[in-house]
This record gives sequence, C-alpha cells and structure tokens, in this order.
Amino acid sequence: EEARQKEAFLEQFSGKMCLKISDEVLTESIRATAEAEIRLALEVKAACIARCSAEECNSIVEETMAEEVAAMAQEILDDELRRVHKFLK
Amino acid sequence: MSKESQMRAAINQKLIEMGERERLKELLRAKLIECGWRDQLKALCKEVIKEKGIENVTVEDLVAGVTPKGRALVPDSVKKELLQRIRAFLAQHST
Amino acid sequence: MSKESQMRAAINQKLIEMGERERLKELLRAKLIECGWRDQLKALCKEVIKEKGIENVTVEDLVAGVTPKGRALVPDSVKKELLQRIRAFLAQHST
Repeated sequence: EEARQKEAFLEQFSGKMCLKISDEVLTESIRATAEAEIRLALEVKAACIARCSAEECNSIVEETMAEEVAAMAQEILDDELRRVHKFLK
Repeated sequence: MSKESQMRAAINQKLIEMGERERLKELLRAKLIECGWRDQLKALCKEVIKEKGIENVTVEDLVAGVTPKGRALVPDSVKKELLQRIRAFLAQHST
Repeated sequence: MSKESQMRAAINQKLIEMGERERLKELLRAKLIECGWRDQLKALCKEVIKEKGIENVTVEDLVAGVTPKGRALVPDSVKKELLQRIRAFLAQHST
C-alpha cells in the first residue's frame, strides 16, 4: 500500500514539476523572443529610415544641382551671346 | 509538515542542489529550438508587429498577444520527454 | 509597392507638405554659394564655351558638360549637413 501511495505521489509530483518547469521556460522564452523581435523590428525600421533619408538627401542634391546648373548655363550663355552681339555691332 | 510536504521539499531541494532543475530547463529550451517552436514564435511575433505597427506595440502587448498560441504550439512529444526525464530522476533519487 | 518604397514616399510627402523640402533646397543653394561651388561651376561653364566656341554650344550641351563635375564638387560636409537636417526633421515628426 505504501509503495502504491509513493508511486502515486511521484506521478503527481512529476506532472506538477513538469508543468512548473515548462511554465518558467515558456514565460522566459516568450518574453525573450518578444523583446528580441521588437528590437529587431526597431533596428530594421531605423535602417530603413536611414536609407530613405540618404536617398531623399541625394534626390534633393540632384534636383537642386540640376536647377542651379540649368539656370547658370542659360544665364552664362545669354551673357556671352549678348557680349558677342555687342562686339559685332 | 505532512510527510508528503516533507518529501516534496526534499525532492525539490535535490533537484536544485544536483543541478537537475537547471538541466531540465536547458533541455526544454534546446528541444523548443530543435522542434521549430522558437521559429514559430518568432513568426507569430513578426505577424503581430506587422499587424499593429512597431510604433504601436510594446513588449507587454506582444507577450500577451503571442502567449496563448505560443503555449499551445509546444509539441506533446516535448512535454512527454520532459516528464519522462523528471520521472527517471525521481525514481533514482526518491529513496 | 514595397514597404521601403512606401516609407520613402511618406517621407517625401511629409517633407513637401511641411515645406521642409523647399527649405532644404534653399539651405543647399546658400551652402553651394558659400562654399564656392557656384563660382567653380561658372568658371567651368565659361571654359566649355571657350573650348567649343559660343556658336557651337547649347544650354543642353553646357548642362551635360558640367553636371558630372558639378556633382563631384558638392562638398561632403554640405551633403552631411543636409542629411542631418533630414534626419532631425524625421525624428521630430515621426509618429
């Protein structure tokens, strides 16, 4: 009878211990995974913003430079032509 | 203190002292990676983050959002193996 | 449209809507004068005209001829300052 009781106790104890250990490990693992995934998502977003900012910066430089060069070329050519015409007159 | 409580306390102490409790946790962690549970959990987290947007989700939200599914995804075979290891330890050390 | 393209479009729209893109272009124009880029470019244009002859050069030729050098002559410090302004703007206005 005592052996049977002990066996039943060990059976129950094992089950409870299994649940307890599982619970601890799962709680830790889920939190660690959630934290890591949030960190990763934030890093991905930051990298994406950095790339987009660099692209936007290049685009602003290109656009401004193109406008400046076009205006400057027109202005200089006009000046030069005016100068030539003046000279020819 | 009843005999059962005494036994429980003694086994608990033995599990800790012999480092078996930590080994069991390590075993479970390894099995969760091996069976793909961890990857499934990562995928679940990514889904929730994508759905809510990273700026609208805290660690607490994410933990709460994935815990029920995460727990349900642990394969029975893994739980069974852990239980067997505990039983084997107790059989060996419960005298 | 990829997520990155969407973000790029959103950033662009925010910069335009809030007038920041125009302010950044103004800042850049001022910096290009300040650092001597404009004078260098003018000299380059005059060189090209002199080399090819005024009768053989169009605005398009001139633009095509000086643009690569013009691009190379924009100082890194100016681009860096612009990028910092964009980042600061986005940090201030990100949701």
